[in-house]
This record gives sequence, structure tokens and C-alpha cells, in this order.
Amino acid sequence: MENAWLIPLFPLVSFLLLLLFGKKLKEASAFVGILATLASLVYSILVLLERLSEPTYKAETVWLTIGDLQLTAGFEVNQLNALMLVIVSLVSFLVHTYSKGYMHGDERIPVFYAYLGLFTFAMLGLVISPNLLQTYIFWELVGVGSFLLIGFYFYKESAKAAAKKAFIMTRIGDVGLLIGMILLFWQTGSFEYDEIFAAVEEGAVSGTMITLTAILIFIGAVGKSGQFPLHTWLPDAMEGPTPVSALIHAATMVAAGVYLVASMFPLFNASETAMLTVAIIGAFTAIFAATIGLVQTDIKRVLAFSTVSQLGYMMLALGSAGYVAGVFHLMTHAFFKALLFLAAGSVIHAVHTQDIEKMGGLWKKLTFTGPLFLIGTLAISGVPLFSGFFSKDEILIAAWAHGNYGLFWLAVIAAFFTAFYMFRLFFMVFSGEARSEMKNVHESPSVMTLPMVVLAVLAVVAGYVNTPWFGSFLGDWLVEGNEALGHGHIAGPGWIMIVATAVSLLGILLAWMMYSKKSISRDWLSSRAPIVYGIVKNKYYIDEIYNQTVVFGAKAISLFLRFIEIFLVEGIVKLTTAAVQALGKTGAKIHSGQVQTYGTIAFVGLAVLMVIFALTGGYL
Amino acid sequence: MDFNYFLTLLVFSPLLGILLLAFMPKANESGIKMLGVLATLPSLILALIAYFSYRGGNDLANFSEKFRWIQFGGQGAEQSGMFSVNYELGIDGFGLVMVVLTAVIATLAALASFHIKKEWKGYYMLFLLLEIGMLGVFTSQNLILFFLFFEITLIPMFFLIGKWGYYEKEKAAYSFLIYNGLGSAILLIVIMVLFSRTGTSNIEMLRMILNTENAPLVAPVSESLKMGLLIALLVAFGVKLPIFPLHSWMLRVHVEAPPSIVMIHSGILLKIGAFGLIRFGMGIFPEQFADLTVLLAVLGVINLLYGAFLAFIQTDFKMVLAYSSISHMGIVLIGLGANNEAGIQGAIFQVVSHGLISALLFFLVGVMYERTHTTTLANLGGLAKGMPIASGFLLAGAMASLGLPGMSGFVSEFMAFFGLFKEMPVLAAVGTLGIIMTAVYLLRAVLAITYGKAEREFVGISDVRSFEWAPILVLVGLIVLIGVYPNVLSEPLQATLETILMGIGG
Amino acid sequence: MDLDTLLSFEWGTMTPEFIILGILTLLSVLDLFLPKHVDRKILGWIGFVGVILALVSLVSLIGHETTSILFDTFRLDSFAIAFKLILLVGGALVLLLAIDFNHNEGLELYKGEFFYLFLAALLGAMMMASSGDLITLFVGLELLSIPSYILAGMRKRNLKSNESAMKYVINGGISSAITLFGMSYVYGIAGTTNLKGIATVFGGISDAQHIYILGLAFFMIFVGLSFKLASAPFHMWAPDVYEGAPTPVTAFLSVVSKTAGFVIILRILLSVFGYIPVTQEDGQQIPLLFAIQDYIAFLAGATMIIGNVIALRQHNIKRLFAYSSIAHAGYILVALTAMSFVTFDAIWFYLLAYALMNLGAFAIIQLITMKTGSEDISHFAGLYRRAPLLAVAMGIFILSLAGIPGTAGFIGKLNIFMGALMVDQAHYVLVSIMIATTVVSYFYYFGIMTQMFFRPAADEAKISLPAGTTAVILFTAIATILFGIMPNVALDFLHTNFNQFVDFMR
Amino acid sequence: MSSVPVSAFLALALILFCIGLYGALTKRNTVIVLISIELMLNAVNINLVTFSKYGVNPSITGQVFALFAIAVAAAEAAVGLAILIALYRNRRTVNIDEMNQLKN
Repeated sequence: MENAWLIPLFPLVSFLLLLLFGKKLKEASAFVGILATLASLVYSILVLLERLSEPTYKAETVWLTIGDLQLTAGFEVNQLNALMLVIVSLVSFLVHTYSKGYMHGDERIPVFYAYLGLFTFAMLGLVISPNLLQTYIFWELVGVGSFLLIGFYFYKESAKAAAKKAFIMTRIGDVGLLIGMILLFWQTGSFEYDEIFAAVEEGAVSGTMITLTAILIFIGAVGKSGQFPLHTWLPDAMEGPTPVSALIHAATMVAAGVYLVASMFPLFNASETAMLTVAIIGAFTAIFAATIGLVQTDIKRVLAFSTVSQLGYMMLALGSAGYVAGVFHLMTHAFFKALLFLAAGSVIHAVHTQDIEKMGGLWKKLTFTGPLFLIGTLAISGVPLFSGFFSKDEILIAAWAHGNYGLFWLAVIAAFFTAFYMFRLFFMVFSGEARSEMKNVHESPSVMTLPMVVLAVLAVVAGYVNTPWFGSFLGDWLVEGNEALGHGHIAGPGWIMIVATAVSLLGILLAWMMYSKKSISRDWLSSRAPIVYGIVKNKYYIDEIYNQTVVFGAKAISLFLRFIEIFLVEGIVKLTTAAVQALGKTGAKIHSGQVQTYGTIAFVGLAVLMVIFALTGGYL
Repeated sequence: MDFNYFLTLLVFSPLLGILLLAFMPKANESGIKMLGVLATLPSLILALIAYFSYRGGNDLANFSEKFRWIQFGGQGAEQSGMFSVNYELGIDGFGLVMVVLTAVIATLAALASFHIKKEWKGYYMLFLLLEIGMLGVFTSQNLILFFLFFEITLIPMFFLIGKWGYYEKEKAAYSFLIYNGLGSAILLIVIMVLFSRTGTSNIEMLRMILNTENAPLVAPVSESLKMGLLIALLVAFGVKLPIFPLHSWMLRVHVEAPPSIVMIHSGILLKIGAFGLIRFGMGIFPEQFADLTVLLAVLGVINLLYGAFLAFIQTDFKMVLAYSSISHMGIVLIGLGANNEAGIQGAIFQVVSHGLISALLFFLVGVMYERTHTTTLANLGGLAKGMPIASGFLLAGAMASLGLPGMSGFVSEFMAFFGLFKEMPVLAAVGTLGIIMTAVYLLRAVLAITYGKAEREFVGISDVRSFEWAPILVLVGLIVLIGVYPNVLSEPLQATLETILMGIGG
Repeated sequence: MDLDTLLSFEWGTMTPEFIILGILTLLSVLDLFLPKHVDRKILGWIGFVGVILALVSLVSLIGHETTSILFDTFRLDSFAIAFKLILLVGGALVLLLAIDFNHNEGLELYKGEFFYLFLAALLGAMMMASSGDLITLFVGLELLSIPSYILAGMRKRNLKSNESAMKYVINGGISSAITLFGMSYVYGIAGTTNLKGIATVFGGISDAQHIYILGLAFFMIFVGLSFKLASAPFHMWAPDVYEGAPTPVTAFLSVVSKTAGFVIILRILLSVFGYIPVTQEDGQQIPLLFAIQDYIAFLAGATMIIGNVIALRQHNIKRLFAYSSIAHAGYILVALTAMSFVTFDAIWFYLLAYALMNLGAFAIIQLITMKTGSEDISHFAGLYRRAPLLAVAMGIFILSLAGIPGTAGFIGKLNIFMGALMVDQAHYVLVSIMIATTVVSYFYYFGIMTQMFFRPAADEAKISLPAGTTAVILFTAIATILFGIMPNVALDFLHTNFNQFVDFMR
Repeated sequence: MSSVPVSAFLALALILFCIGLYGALTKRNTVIVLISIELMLNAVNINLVTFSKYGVNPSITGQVFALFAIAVAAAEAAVGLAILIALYRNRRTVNIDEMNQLKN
């Protein structure tokens, strides 16, 4: 555990190696990346096991000296960190492996793996940061990693736009985080989590300040985790290669927001308003994204919106004091959503399109991918016995127990939608007949399927570490020795579980009837309420609204400033020079060449002086 | 180790190069270029020696030198120690950092000057003269000596812009000359008022005299006069920095001057403004300075936003960078406005880091211009295909400049805002809008150049080659080094900070 | 007076004047009797030798205790020696220029006249420098003026030359009449023309009526003499005369004659008006000279503005330098206004520096104008290509005229600023005007630079350098830089040998 | 003995001076201009002589000064006329307002 800091370094090393020698290694670069991540995976598992028994470990060194105050950098291994380490390094490892097959034949593989390495390094660094400043640093770095990978196909205008959008949108959030943490520092005198919490404990910080800073920090989380209103970048981020979507935009980075809120939980917990904000935003995002997911036709976008909505769930959980629930769902979601993306990637790899309208009847053709995808779908839909079921259940209970009844029902509806659109997706892709003829559809190589298998297994079993029936190991362990985080397991009324199961099954049923059995026509909604359909289809025109307001506003300001630049700044300068020139001109004119004028002027000058002298009676 | 004449050697070593160049045949291009680069090395080496011997525990006081130079006002004045201007060089932590920065960038710019197409001889002679001026500015302990070096930077720049620049070079050279002429004129007034009313021009002496009650003076210096002088200083250095309404000259320079010169210009010359403000503004008039902090902070935020928003709509990459320089100098002002440890250190960091970053960016501009012969965003695009490495570094430079953690830009930006949030949170919050805008305009510009469809004619072009590696690697290296372990920079500064803060009483 | 009183005088103190006088008579005789075919250049060289001899003898007189002979009409004090040095150095340099000057109009046979007329004028200037009596002052003045009138008209076939001479005479006549009128009142009140005598009389003067008249007299004298300085309001003749006169004469007028003007003004102002007590509102008594400072300040300001602003419009190089010389007169008047204890140093040093840089510039101007036969600035285009060293030298002179550090001109300005700012009510406005107009002057000074360095040459023909001119250029260039970098060479010399001119009135 | 007050002489001188000045600044004919200048100088002489007799503290010096002034004035006039002749040779005019080649 003392050397946990090594974990992020392996990917960093691979990043640097690939930068230097990538050109020569070519395809072989894949192995560098895979090995590096494997190393960190192994190490983080060891650390986790160690952490199960031993207490939190923390080590720091001076990073920056400002006068007499010293900012430190270091690492910390507590329950949450250890868990995250494993999740991140695991998914990252699997994705690295998967990409070996997926990216096969692309001549920029070294670059790809270099970027992956950079991202993994940043993500791992993020999860072991002991203080806000360091968190922020890696927070930004993961952003860059994601930016680079989204823009991996740099020659595509769409990819360029998406990358830019992703970076800027998240940066808006980051600024919130920055302000929040600086304010917090001047309140508590430290960036260290524990010291901040201590200060909050003893009420060194005023209530309003807590709320303010908490919300500011939450804005950061909103940006990263694609919560409403900063969610628009996440769907576009699908421009990146699919494994990237699986790693960054499903399992790890987007979950960083949740992780941040989780690790700042004591601060949030100290302010009702903040908690409520988190909960509301979360719940709203959940349902909001789910509705959009209902009508998307791009396989990856559907998944993207489901990710947004699932993250909303986690926020809701944290917002309802469901610390464990949130983290739990974060974990399970990491597995099944990664699985789904990888599976989707394998589908795309097979049929070379992302439009589900064109797919169909792939069940027989993709004998591996199909079942794996199904597992993922079941898990996310919250079908009993799958991991998603337990975590989602925890969240609902938390919401109810915390008294957010309205939000609770929202979440339930969202769960129904989730089940529906996920199975809509499943049926449209795998059941029925192919809606467009596709040649040489083939199953992906094992290097791609194996990672999926691993994830599938986890997607099934991961739930059992924390269940109402077999006890909540995870929960108890997470909150152990830190009551500020709430109880390991929140007891809730039993009917919630029933309801959850019911809605998910209902959703599946509906989807089945619409898209597989076709007993209900597919354009049921679009025909009845075309406007609503249009709105939802266009993601509530959020992008358009932003373009009309924010982007346009910035442009307008710029133009106004240019106006100032030209007419005020430059104008004054021109005026002065012109004045001087004019003065010179007149002066030159007076030198008419008439010698007597000269004499006269001299005399006039003398006269004037003498007159002034005479009038003032002498001496000024 | 004995350090007599060390600084003199350091400052005037380029002179050797000038003399040797004078005897070079005009035509011998490669020889001249080689010599030009070599001539910048001695001062670089000496600067590094100074740095490491300081980190090795050597006291910087050992470096200072002092000789009798000019004596005004006759023996009577001399006996009373009045009106004597000594030739005195010396460095503190801040000066040391700036000297190292200057030496490094000068060498790299000399390399970058390989792109120069004509009359290398005159070019390098002026270039070296310019370097002498800059080194002198950062080492002189005496206002009049400072001014002398300050002006020495002016004249070579005028010629370098006017002779080796692009289409509107003469116009640019003139507006450079006139604006800076006005600036230094005001500066001269301040210097002379101080000198002739206190009888000394030594910075330390002035600090003491002006901040002790009823110290012996030639003529009274009232509080209001001090304030007036400080404001004059602000204007004088505001032209150099530049501060918002006084900036139009530097746009022209950025666009018209050859990239290698712009490296120097935005890398170091602009920084003289900040250096002066900290060294003289804060150093000599701490109390009055404390009253101006709000003004400074506001100006800083204005600079930051004004530059950022205008950079957002530029169509020429050089213009984008020019406005980005304005915007980044805003951060320096913000730091000074905070007027506390974090802020001032942030300002100094920003001075250094922006020096490195803009040098890097403009070097890359030079590299790309040499291949594509354009800097108009509309005509560029997809360079990442033709010259991936250069594009990669360009992206890195942009990231550094928009304050990506792990690079120097972040540390300075963070500290500046960190400091300001302590003093005036609301203003700082407004300022953070600039952080977003920076990302917006930089990505817009850089992606427009590197990403997207590749222009047909840019497919066959060569990537970074031979001598071009050195500047890129060195600069990136330093940027990352400072970003990852800022203490390399902050530790030498602590002593300086303390003296300044003592003045402020902070 | 009988013979032994005559013999009792210490004639040795007049050696320099006697030498000049002797040479001048010798030259006139030679010119008369030498056969036509003999090149009159030889006379020039003789004259040059004579001036050098005078210079030597003058130097040998340094340290000689203050003596005055002929009943105080001729005094040899440090003031006289100091300024005669400048006069003689300037004179020697101008002579060298004159030797190489050939107006190709078949007027070589008149060349002899030139030299001894010139010497006569020089003699007049020297007399002014060391005369202790209004009469001798006036006679000296006219001895300087009348030959200058003729010199201006030397090229008698050249219309411009005639015209300039005519204008010079008329304005000169008016000015000397005004001066004299003023002097007559001074004499009327004082009853004596001996400066010391006047001073003693005025010291005890109390009648307000008289003081009032003296005030008026002051203005007459000052305005009358401002003709010699070419300062407002009597400056307007200068451009026309400078343009029309032969270049060496222009040089002479702008340097020697101007210096003489300042000499006489200092003499009269300090010894006459420096002693008239004036009671102010607050009851304290100050000399008239201080009471009317503001008028001088006003004139100084006007002069600087007029000179620099109108110069912007000039295309004729000589005319441009005429306006620039007006401006410089204004600068020196600032020092005169301040009347601080460095005023003498300031004026002396500035005149020295001005003599060097201006003569250097005129040497080059003479070369170019003689080569191209035109005085338009555009003929400087590409000088850097045709004769690099010449261009660089011209660059040095221009920088010095523009007051850029590292040159004598800068130190001169520094001195003036000190004086103006060290007095209790510092002349901030005046100094600001001075600095602002200096910046304005960059426009036209660097306009010449632009021509020389940036523009392509019309013809690439090399320029042949006559010995004398080359000597002048070398000497002045080196001296300009030397006094710019080590002004102590001059200042210490001044201080050790002349000790603040304490014996001015003794 | 004298009944004429000092002020009268001074006034005369002043008037003379002003006439001279007026002539010098307005007449077209250069010769007249030169003569006007002589007039001004003579006004000075009257002053000097007056003062040397009736001044605050009279002395002979004034008359000496006047003599010098006369001599100088003569020289000046001579030179002026000489130059005028030279000019006339080239320009065939003595009108002062036609000498305007050098201007601006």
C-alpha cells in the first residue's frame, strides 16, 4: 500500500514509451499498453486486498511553496480509492485488450494506445488523490485524455467539433470546481479532504459558505458526469472509437463526477440545500436522458443517453444520503455499461454501421456478442438477480428513506423507460430480420470477446457483494470507521423491490411487444404526438438553444469589443497624430518666406511678453 | 568561488559575438548563423552557473558589483554622496529567474533565426545587442542604468522589426518605437524625479529613503507625488506589458515581426513591464501600491477578458496569439492586484511561464509558416496529417497556454486566482470566465489549423527537422518541469517575495 | 592711459584671442598676395592649425586664477575658459568641413575669404565668452554677427544663398537694435556698463519704478538675444538661413553661433538680472531672474514645441536640422529656466554634446548633398548599402540628437532634467513638454534612419571620403559615444577644473 | 540749466525706435528697410547719450557706448547693402517681399 503511487505510473510509462518509440513499434504498441495496465490492475487488486484488513494509508510531499504556506501532493488509499483503483484499472485493462482487436489495421495504433495510457494514468491518479488540488489537476488531465481520444479521427469535422465541445463543456464545470475549492481553502485553510471535513465538522465554515462551495464543486461534477444542463457533450463524444466510449464515457471518467461528490460527501451532507440540489439534478437528468434514449436510432447514442441517465441515478443516490448506493451503482454500472459498449463495438465492428434501423436479426450471426449484450441489457434494466437490480434497488430505497418521494417516483419511471429503450435497442439489433442487407458479417476475434465475457460475469455477480439478502459487505466496508458517510445498508420498505422489478419487466414487455412481436405499431408515439416526438427526438433542442444563446452571446461581445478596439483605442491614437501633423502644417505655413513676417512675429512676441508683464505688474 | 565581474561578463558576453560578426564576410551565411548562436551560449552558461550555485547555497549578494560611473553636480555633491550614479549590477531571486529565462529564450530564438532569409550579419549583430539590453535590464540595481539598458532593447527591436519583418514592417516598427518611446519617456520622468529629489538612483537606497520618515532629501517628496509617480510607472510599464488601452502597438509587432523576434518580444520584452511593476512599483512605493490593488485587479480582469474575447474572432493565428498575450498579461495584473504572497508569486510564475509558452508557440508558427506560407486560419487545416509532430507540439503549447495542469500555465493561473479570491472573490469569479474563454479561442484556432480536412498542398510538407527540435524540446521540457514540480521556480523566489511583502507589510 | 599701465596688464590671459587674431590677419594678407592658381585650401589648413594652437594655449590657461584686464572689460574666469573650449572645438571642426566644402560654382577664388571671415566670427564669439562689460559684449556680438552675414551669402551667384544672407542681415539688425535698446535702459539705471559695477548698483536698488523698467529691459535683451539662439520668438529666420547658407556655415550657425548666444545670455542674465531684488507678495526677496522664470519657461516650451512639430513636415535635410536646432535651443532654455546649481554643468555639457553630434551630422549631410547636389532627405535612401560605416555614424548622431541612452545627447538631457526637477517647485510641466516633444522628434529623426537603413538605394555608387570630413566624423562619433557611456570624462573635467564656476562674478 | 526733462528725450528715442521698427517691418524696398534699422540703432544712441548726461547716476561711458554703436551700425549697413547688391545682380529686384524662395 505504501507504493500505491506506482499504480498510475505504469500507464504513464507506457504513454511516454509509445510517444518516443511508437513509430517503430506499430501494432506491437498494443502490448506495451496492455502490459502496463495489467501491471496496475494486479497491483491495485493487491492494494484492495491489503486495504480490506488495514486502515487508510496516506503519504504526502511538498509540491509548491507559496511564502510560508506549502501545498502538498501525495496519495491516499481509503476504501473508496481502493475500490475505484480496481474498477478503473480492470476496465482499462479489458479495454486495452479489446482494442487490440478493434483497432486492428489502423496505422495510428501507437497514438491510440499512447492516449489510452495517458488517460488511464490520469484516471488512476485522480482516484488516489488525497486533496482537492491534486484531484483538480488529474480531473483536468482526464479531460484532456478524453478530448484527445474523442478527436482521435481528427480529419473528421464531426470528431473535431465533438472533441472541442467535450473539452469546453467540461471546462465550464471545472471552473466551478476550481472556484469551489479555492473558496473552501480560504475558509478551511487546506485542500486536504480530511482537514476540510474536520473544519466543516467543528463548524468553522458558515452554512451558506458550505452550500455555496458544495454547489460549486457539484457544478464540476455536473460537467464531468454529463448531468443536465451540461450533458450535451457526452452523446457527441461517441465520435471517438467505441472502446474509448466504453472506458471513458461509460465506466470511468464520467463516473468521476459521482466519485468527486462521493469523496466530498461529508461536505455535501452538511448542507441540506446542496444535497437537495444534487438529488434533484440527478433525478431530473435520469428521467430526462431516459426519455431521449427512447427515440434515438444510433446504437452508441442510445447507450450514451442511458449512461447519462444512470449517472443521474447515482447523483440521486448521493443526494439522498445514499452514499453506499451511489458508489455501489457506480461499480455495477461500470461493469455492465462497459460490457454494453464493448458489445456494441463488436456489433459495429461486424456490420460497419451504427444505425439500428439498418440492423436486425444479428442474434444468429453474432453468437457470442448477442448473449453478452443481452446480459448487459438485463443488468441495466434491473432485472432481478443481475447486478444492476441490487444497486438500483439500493438507490430507490435511499431516495425513499431520505424522504424524496417525488424524486423516488421519477426514478421509478426512469427505470421503466430504461428497461424499455434498452430492450428496444436489443430487439432492433438482434431479433427479427436484417433491415438492410449486410455482407460478411462475422463474429469478433476472441481478443475482443474475452474481455466482454469477463465483464459479463462481473455484470452478473458484482451485485452480490451488497444485497439485502446476503448482507451488505461492500456497504459496511465502505462506511467503516466514518459515520459521516451514513449507514452501510439503509433499510427500506420491501415493496420497493417489487415495484422496481415490476417496472423493469413492464418495460421489457412493452419493448418486446413493440419491436419483437410488433403487436403495437412502432410509430405509436410519433403518429399520435408528432410534436412531442420531434422534441424528444431532437434532444429537447438543448444544443440549438445553447447555440442561440451562449455561443451567439460570446460572438456578440467579441464583435462589440472589436468595435471599441477600432474606434476607441485606435481612433484616439489616430486623432492625436493627426492633431500633431496639422499643428506642424500650420506652423510650416507661417514660415511664409517673408522676412518681415518673421520680424513682426518676433516683435509681437516681445510685445505680448511685455504687455503681460505690464498688466500683471511684474512677476507671475 | 569568486564572482567579481561575473554579472558584467554575463551581460556583455554577447558583445564578443558582435565583434566577431563584424569581421565576418557578409556572404558566409552558415558561418554567421553558427556564430550568432554560439555567441548567445556564454551568457546562457553563466546564467545556469549562477542558478545552480545559488541552489547550491551561494548567496546572491556575492554576485553584486559596484563601480563609480557618473557624478553629477560637482565635488560638493560627491562628498555628500548625492547625485552619484554608480555602475551597479546585482540579482535577487526574481532577477536570477528572469536572467535564466532570457538567456535560454535568446539562444533558442537565435536558433529559430535560421529561418531568416537575408542580411544575417546585421540581423545577428542587432539580435545580440538586444540580448545585452535584456540581460542588463534584469541585473541593473540602479534606475538610470536600468533605463539605459531598457532603451538599448528599443533600438535593435526597431530595426529588427523594420528590416526583417513582413508586409507592414515599417508601420509596425514605428508604432513600436513611438508607443515604447512614450512609455520610456514617462519612465524617465519618474526616474529623474526620484533621482533629483532624493539624490540617489540606487533601487535599494530609494526603497529605504522613501519608506522611512523624514529621511534626508534634496527636495521634498510628498505622498501625492509618490502616488503620481506610481501611476506614471503603471502607465510606463503598462505600455510594455501591455495594459488594455495601450496595446495596439504590440498587435502590429506580433503580426509583422519575424517569428524569432516575436519569441524574444512576447517571451521577454513584454515581461519587462511586469518586472518593472513588481521591482519598482511594489518595491519603491509599497504603501501607494496597496491603494491601487483594486484598480490593478480590475485592469487585469479587463485585459484577460478583452484579450480572450477578441482572440475568439481573429482570422489570423498570429493575431489570436497576440490577443492571447494580452489576455495572459491580464493574469499577471490579477496576481499583482491580489497583492499577497500567492498573487505576486502567481504573477511572477505567469511572467516566466508565458515567456516559455509564447516562445514555443511562436517558434511553431515560424516552423509552420516556413512550410505553408500562411497563418490565416481559413487557409490552414489538417496539418496533423502533414506534420503530426509539429501539430502535436502546437496542441501541447495551446494546452499549456490554456492552463492545463501539469504544465506551467496552470500553476501561475491557479496561484494568481488563488491569491485574488482571498482579497476580492467576486472580481475573481468574474475573471474565471476568462479561463473558459481561453480554452474556447485556443481550441478554435489550434484545431482549425491541425484538425479537420487536410488542405491538398499541405500533404507533402516536411515535419519538424534538425535544428528545429532543440527549441521545441527545451521549451516543452521547461514548461512541463515547472508544471509538474513548480518548486524549482518558487524556491528561488521566496527571498524576493519576502522583501516585497515586508514592504507591503503583508 | 599711459604705456606702463598698458604693460601692467597680464596680456597672457588673452593668448588664444591673439593667436586667432594673428592668424586671421595673416590669412587675409596671404589671400591677397598669393597667386590665383594656388589652392586656397592651404589657408584653411593654416587656419585650422591656428585654432588648434589657440585651443592648446587655452588649455594651458586652465587653472589660471581669475583675472580681468582692461578695467574688467576682459575677464578670464572658469566660465570663459569652459565655453571657449566648446567654441574652439566647434570652430576647428567646422573649419575642417569648410576645407572640404566646394560649391561647384567657380567660386574657389573666394574661398580664402571664407576662412578669415570665419576666424573673425570665432574671435567675436570668444570675446563674448570672456567680456565683463556691456560694450565689449555688444561688440563681440556684432563681431560674430557681421561676418556670419557675409558667410551666409558666400555663394554669391546662388540666389538662395543671397536671400538667406539678406534675411539674416535684416533680422540680425532688428534683433541687435532691440538688444541694444534694452541695454541702454540697463545702462541708464546703472550708470555703468561694467557688469560687476552694474551688479553692485542693482544689488542695492530699491526704486520699484526702476525695477519695473529693468523688467522691460530684460525682455528686450532676452528677445533680442534669442535671435542668436534661434529660439522663440526670434527663431523664424533660422530655417531659411540654414537652408540657403553653405553647409559649413549652417553648421557654424547652428553650433558656434548658438553657443555664443547662450554664453552672452548667461553673462547678462546672471550678472545683471541675477542681482535685482524683487519683493514678492509674501514679502520675501528674490532676484528678478527668478521672478520672471515663468516667462522663460513659456518661451522654452514654445521653442521646443515649434521646433519639433514643424520639423515633422520637412523634406529638406538642412531645413529639418534647422528646426531640430531650434528644438535643442529650447531644451537648453529649460536648463536656463531651472536656475538650479547644476544649470551651468547642464548647459555646458549639452552644448558640448550638441556641438559634437550636430557637427558630425552636418559633416555627413555635407557629403551627401555635395554628392547628389540635392538636399532632399530621399537622397539618404540606401546609405547603409552604399557606405555602411557612414550610415552607422549618422545613426549614432541621430540617436544622440534624439536623446537615446548610450549617447552624449542622453546624458545632456539627463543633466537638464535633474536641474529642472531638483528645485523646490519642480518644473513638471516644462519637463513633460520636453519629453513629449522629444518623442515627437523620434518621428523625423527615425525617418532619416528609415531612409538610410530600410529603403533601397537610388544608385549604388560608393561615396568618397575627404580626409578632413572623415576626421570630423570619426572624432565626433567616438566622442558622442564616449561621453554617452562615460560622461565622467567630461563631467569630472568640468568639476575638477572649473569648480562650479564659483568665480563667475568674483 | 536745461528745461527739457529727461522723459522727453527718452520718449523721442522710443518714438524713433518704433518708427524704425515699423519701417523695417513694412517697407517693400530693402534699402529703406536697412535705413529703418539704422533709425532704430540711432534711437538707442539717443538713449545712451541721454542717460550719460541725465541718467540715475550719469557717466561718460554712455557716450563711449554710443560711439561703438554708431560704428557697428555703419558696418552692419555696409554689409547689408553689399549683400543687397549681390542679390540684385541675380534677382534684379530690391523688393523684400520677392525674396521668398526659402519658405515653409
